[in-house]
Amino acid sequence: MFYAVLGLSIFFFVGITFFVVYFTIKYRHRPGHKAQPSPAHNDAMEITWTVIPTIICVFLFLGGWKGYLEFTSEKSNPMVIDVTAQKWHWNFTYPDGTQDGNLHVPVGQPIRMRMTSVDVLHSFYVPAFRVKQDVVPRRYTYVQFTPTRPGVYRLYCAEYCGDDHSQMKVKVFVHEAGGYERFLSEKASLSQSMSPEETGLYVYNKKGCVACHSVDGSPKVGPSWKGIWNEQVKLADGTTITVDDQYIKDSVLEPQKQARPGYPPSMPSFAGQLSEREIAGVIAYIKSLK
Amino acid sequence: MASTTATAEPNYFEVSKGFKSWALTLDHKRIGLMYLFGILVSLLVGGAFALLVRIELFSPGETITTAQTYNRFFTLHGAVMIFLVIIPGIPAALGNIMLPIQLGAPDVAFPKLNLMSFYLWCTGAALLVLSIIMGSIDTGWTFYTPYSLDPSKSAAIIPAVFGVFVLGFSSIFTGLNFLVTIHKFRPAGMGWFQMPLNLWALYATALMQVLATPVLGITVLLLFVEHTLHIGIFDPTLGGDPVLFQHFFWFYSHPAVYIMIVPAMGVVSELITTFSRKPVFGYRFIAYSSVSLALLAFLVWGHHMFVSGQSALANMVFSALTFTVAIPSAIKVFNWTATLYKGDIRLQTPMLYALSFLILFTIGGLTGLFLAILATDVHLHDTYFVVAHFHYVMMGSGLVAFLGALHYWWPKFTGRMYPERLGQTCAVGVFIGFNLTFLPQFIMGSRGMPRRYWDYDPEFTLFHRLSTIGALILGISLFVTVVYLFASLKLGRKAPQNPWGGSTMEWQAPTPPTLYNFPEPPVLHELYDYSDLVEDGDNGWVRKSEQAKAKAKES
Amino acid sequence: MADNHDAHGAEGGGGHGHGHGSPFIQHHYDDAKHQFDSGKLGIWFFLTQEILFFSALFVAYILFRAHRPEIFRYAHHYLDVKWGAINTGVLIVSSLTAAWAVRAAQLNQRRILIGCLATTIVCAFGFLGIKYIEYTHKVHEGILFGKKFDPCISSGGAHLITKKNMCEGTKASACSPGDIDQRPDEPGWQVACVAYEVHVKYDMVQGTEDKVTKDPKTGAETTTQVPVTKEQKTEVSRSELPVCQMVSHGAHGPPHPENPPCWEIAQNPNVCKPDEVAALVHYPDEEKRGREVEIDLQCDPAPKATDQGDIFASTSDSGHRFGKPTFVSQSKPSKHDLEMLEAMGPPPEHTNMFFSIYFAMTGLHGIHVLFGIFVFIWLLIRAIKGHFTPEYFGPIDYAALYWHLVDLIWIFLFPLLYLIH
Amino acid sequence: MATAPKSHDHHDDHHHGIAHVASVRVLLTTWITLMFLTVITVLATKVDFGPSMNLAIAMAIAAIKATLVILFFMHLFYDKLFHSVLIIGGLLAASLFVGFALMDSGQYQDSIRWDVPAGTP
Repeated sequence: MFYAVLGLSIFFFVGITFFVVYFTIKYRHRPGHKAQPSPAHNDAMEITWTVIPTIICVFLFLGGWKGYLEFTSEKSNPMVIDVTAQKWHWNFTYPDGTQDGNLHVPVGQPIRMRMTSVDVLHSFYVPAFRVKQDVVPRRYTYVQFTPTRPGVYRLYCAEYCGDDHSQMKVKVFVHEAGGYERFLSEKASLSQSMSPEETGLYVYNKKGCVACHSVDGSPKVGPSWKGIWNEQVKLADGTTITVDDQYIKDSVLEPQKQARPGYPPSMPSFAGQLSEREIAGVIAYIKSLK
Repeated sequence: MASTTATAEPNYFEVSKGFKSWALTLDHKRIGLMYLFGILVSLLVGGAFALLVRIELFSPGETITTAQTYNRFFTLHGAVMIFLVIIPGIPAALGNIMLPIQLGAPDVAFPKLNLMSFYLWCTGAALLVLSIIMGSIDTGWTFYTPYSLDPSKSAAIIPAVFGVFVLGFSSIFTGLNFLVTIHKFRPAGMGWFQMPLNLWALYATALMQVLATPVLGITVLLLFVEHTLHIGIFDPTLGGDPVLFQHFFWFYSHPAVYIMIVPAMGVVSELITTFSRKPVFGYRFIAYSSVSLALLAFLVWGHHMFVSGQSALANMVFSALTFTVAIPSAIKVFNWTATLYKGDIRLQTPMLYALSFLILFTIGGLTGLFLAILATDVHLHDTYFVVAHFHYVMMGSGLVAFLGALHYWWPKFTGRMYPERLGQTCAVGVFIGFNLTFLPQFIMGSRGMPRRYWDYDPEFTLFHRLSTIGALILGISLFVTVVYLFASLKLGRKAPQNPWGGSTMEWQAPTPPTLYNFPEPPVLHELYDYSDLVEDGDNGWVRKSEQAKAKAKES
Repeated sequence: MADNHDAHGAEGGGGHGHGHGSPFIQHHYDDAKHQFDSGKLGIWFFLTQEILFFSALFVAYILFRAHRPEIFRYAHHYLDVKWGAINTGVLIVSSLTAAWAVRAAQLNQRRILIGCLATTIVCAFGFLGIKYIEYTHKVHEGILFGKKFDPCISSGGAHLITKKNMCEGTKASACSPGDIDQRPDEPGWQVACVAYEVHVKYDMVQGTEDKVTKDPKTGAETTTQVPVTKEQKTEVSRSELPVCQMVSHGAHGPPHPENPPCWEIAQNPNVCKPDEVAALVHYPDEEKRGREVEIDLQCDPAPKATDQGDIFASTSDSGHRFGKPTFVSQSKPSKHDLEMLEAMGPPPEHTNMFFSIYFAMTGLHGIHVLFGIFVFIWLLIRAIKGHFTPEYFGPIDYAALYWHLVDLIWIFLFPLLYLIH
Repeated sequence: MATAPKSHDHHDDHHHGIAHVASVRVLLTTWITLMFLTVITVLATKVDFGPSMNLAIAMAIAAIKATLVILFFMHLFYDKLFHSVLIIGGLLAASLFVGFALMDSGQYQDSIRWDVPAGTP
């Protein structure tokens, strides 16, 4: 069905090109100085070219509306994936509770994304699926599609959301039959087998920490993680605190409470998005970054 | 009247001198000139931001700046270009100078209000500069909530939104002034349908300014209050509705697009008829379509919100209504084309711009259809396709028409000719540069390159590079244009009274006009009748009948 | 040049001329009528603009009222119809005098003109005066817009825990709506802190509460000090860090996650008497949370808190279990208020939106009134100087038209805001 | 009083100079009606006609009052037709605004999550 829409687009693109070329020739075909008497206005002609575009427009609208209905109307028996968007990463929760930063879907299965945002507007955009829908805080918006071809596609955020708007892109994996189940079980075993540091690194990359925190000592939107363990850091309110388990946990859950000066207070809370195990992993990972 | 170059009365430059005589002037031409100066400076500033944006996008990843700075660049580019350049461009600057003269009137209806509008514009511009100093906004010119509610950005956003509020009122008062002037200052004998099409367009524009801009005013005022008092109407954490902000914003900002394009259509109508030496084809249809565009502008704002979380019902209604806009636009394009038919087309600089306008507007308009079609818009929304589309309409059409009009009337209000050959070269440069910049963006957009991206996937590199090169050509052409225009004030050849053979009333005024424009009341000729006008060497165009009369007098 | 046709030159004198006689007919107009008609058209366009300017607020009003009627039904109790009605009357009187002033100017009745203009100004000041009374009243009660909405005495929806002689009247704290909302399952949760006024902080509400729901624990009690953030300090402007003690029976583990982060300490001596303080606990969702909260409150004061004084707590919908509620505002609620509060029950969530809209609408209208006052004072001065003649009375007419529009908007605001049934 | 050079008679009301002059009787009658309606509207809220009916009554009275002010205080009854067109046009534009926004937001209300605190995924 996306290809039908694409066909529509191509058809009109050809139409437009034709018009443009036609007009161009028309404009250019009498340069120089050619004085000629000319007809005045012609009502019949003008009415014609009022009516014809009107008719074309009606058809265009109907076509577009039909296409739109096609992919907004509810599919039978969809797989519902919960999506949480925040600055600047995506979190997908699959029906069995598994969470991942990339989108994994089985081919041929109608998907319904139930989306919401933690902070500002984002927009779920997979160009290959021809779908886009803004993600609004405190509200659910939905998007539906049925992946038809296995492969890896791009998922963008299409609604401007701040500094790392352009980095808020992840991958969509359309799995062949059985691939999706394999992903779920691998994911489950992976999280069991990872050491705390590995878990931390995994969280760092997949939950968007990487967007604001470096691990090489250079400051980004937020302070770098390198070498802060057990250091004394100054807080925005002037007090000093030691970076320990508690401080890191607090910073993940309530980032603004003990914010560091010189960094914008833009970090969202990760409460509810990270398990205890994952937080412990982050702490362990930071510890390892000496 | 007629050969009035030798009038005893001093022209409006000579009437008085000194800073105060300009700062406190009530003369519409001086106010218009001051606007023009401000707008050209803003144009260069906004253009510089655009070039910085394009240069950053020359390669994927970090090219010259960080993402944060990049976000500020494109926001400032948008805000400066829209609020300081294109919206006041044709109406406030050129409209101010030419509207009363085209009407044969001594001034606009409320000269003091006019001056106040100008100072409001200055204040707004100053506030935007202040916001740059205070850290600069990075919200995009649309100020979407809740992103723009971030309290850590208040320092920059507060002056910016207040600046926009003030600019809005500048625009409202200008529009109000023009409406009353057109209503009350038409000379005896000039009915509504004897008005030049430019005036129709300005009338339609002013109508939109008066009806739509207040909503922008209240919207940014609410944003201002959100920042100072946190009242929460748009703040989802307090129970507000962020999508409502978009309704508020686009209720203004869609008409704003027409505030930019309709006056452009007006001047293009004038240019095409003058330089094809033919009356406009289907005058009434063009006039009606200007006004109907103004009215339809209020019905279609929702098409900016097809994927914003707006409901399916609203999407359908707005999509359907959006197509109605295509019809008057199409009428105009057809009528202009028909005007060219069998004309005697002179490709002087203003006409080159007018023809560029026709092509660019056609592309801009037709690609607009894609965005009106719901099914395709969902894919194309917020991609480079949209960016290219609105640049074709706003810049490709709006700004190009502004440049055409500027060249067309420049001799009239400055008394000097600009260098014609250079002008033509720059016009072609603008056209090529523009297309090179934005045609690749259509392709990128349809392949899914989202807008406002600091970084992009490598597959788009080629298109981005083409686009950047195009932008540089465009930038250089515009810069040269501004430079030679200013230079011509000193170096240019003295302009004759009617250098292009225009038939409308402004060409009867002395060059440059006197304080109240016309030392003697102008004669009302039949609109767009070129049969009487003949070329007379360096004296420009003169009317045969008057030449004969003058000769008879002599003998 | 330009300056010559500036009408308001130094020669202000009474130009009782005819035809072109008035010095205020500007050069570029054909005659007085031309000028008057142009101005009139201008002001009508301006009024049209004003309608659109206000329309956005009406849109917001209609939308929120249509979708959240319970907020409006609830919140209008806070507004006093009496003041609204008086203000309507005042504005109508001023509208009459403004219209009469036009007539007087047209007929060259200078004395009546001056009288009418003066009356209009007085009425306008009266209007603003009454608005001032209303606003200050609301400020005192904490009935403000957005996040500042937190009624102190009008606690129909708030449980009041009043304490006497506690903290010598300087320490204050309260729990924001989120707290209780978030901890319905925890047993023995208690509030033993004092509050004058509650501010719900933006960023706190935004993203920091949810974790509490995630790990409900059971176990020992803990007492913690709630730190005050920088922003709070500027608001509170007090020297010492307020000690707020929140005692949580049955909570253990590291203190932080168990403590609701949404604490705000504020001091407002205007609101509460020094020796009487109250803690407010809102429960936005009565059905689900209400009972638990009551149970919580039945618990004894936490040991660490008791040494500071007795706790009297009251829940307005379940009777006075712990003694009488002590209302601690300077502007004591009347009997009517109390009855009303009893009847009202808890405020629906986002009741603040009503007040956001209320303050936005009346505030914008108030600014218009203020602007009108300046214009009328300017007219009054000119009228005293005798500038106006039957040929030149345009400014009065335009100002009157503007004033009528301001009146018109109030005519709609009054029933929309005050007369909600 | 000075007589202006031009006078147009198009009403039985006296019409001096360059614009219509409102008679004292009209002004006072309008004013008294307005005051009366204000009292009525306050009293009407004390009676319970059902919430939507009460709103309708209040708005109807407000509309009547507004019309009175526009027609007589603002002279629109005697004034140029175009001014009426303007004010009606403004109201139409505003109602379009209200209408579309209401139509849209009415559709998506059920997807708004009032019950959860912000910041919760």
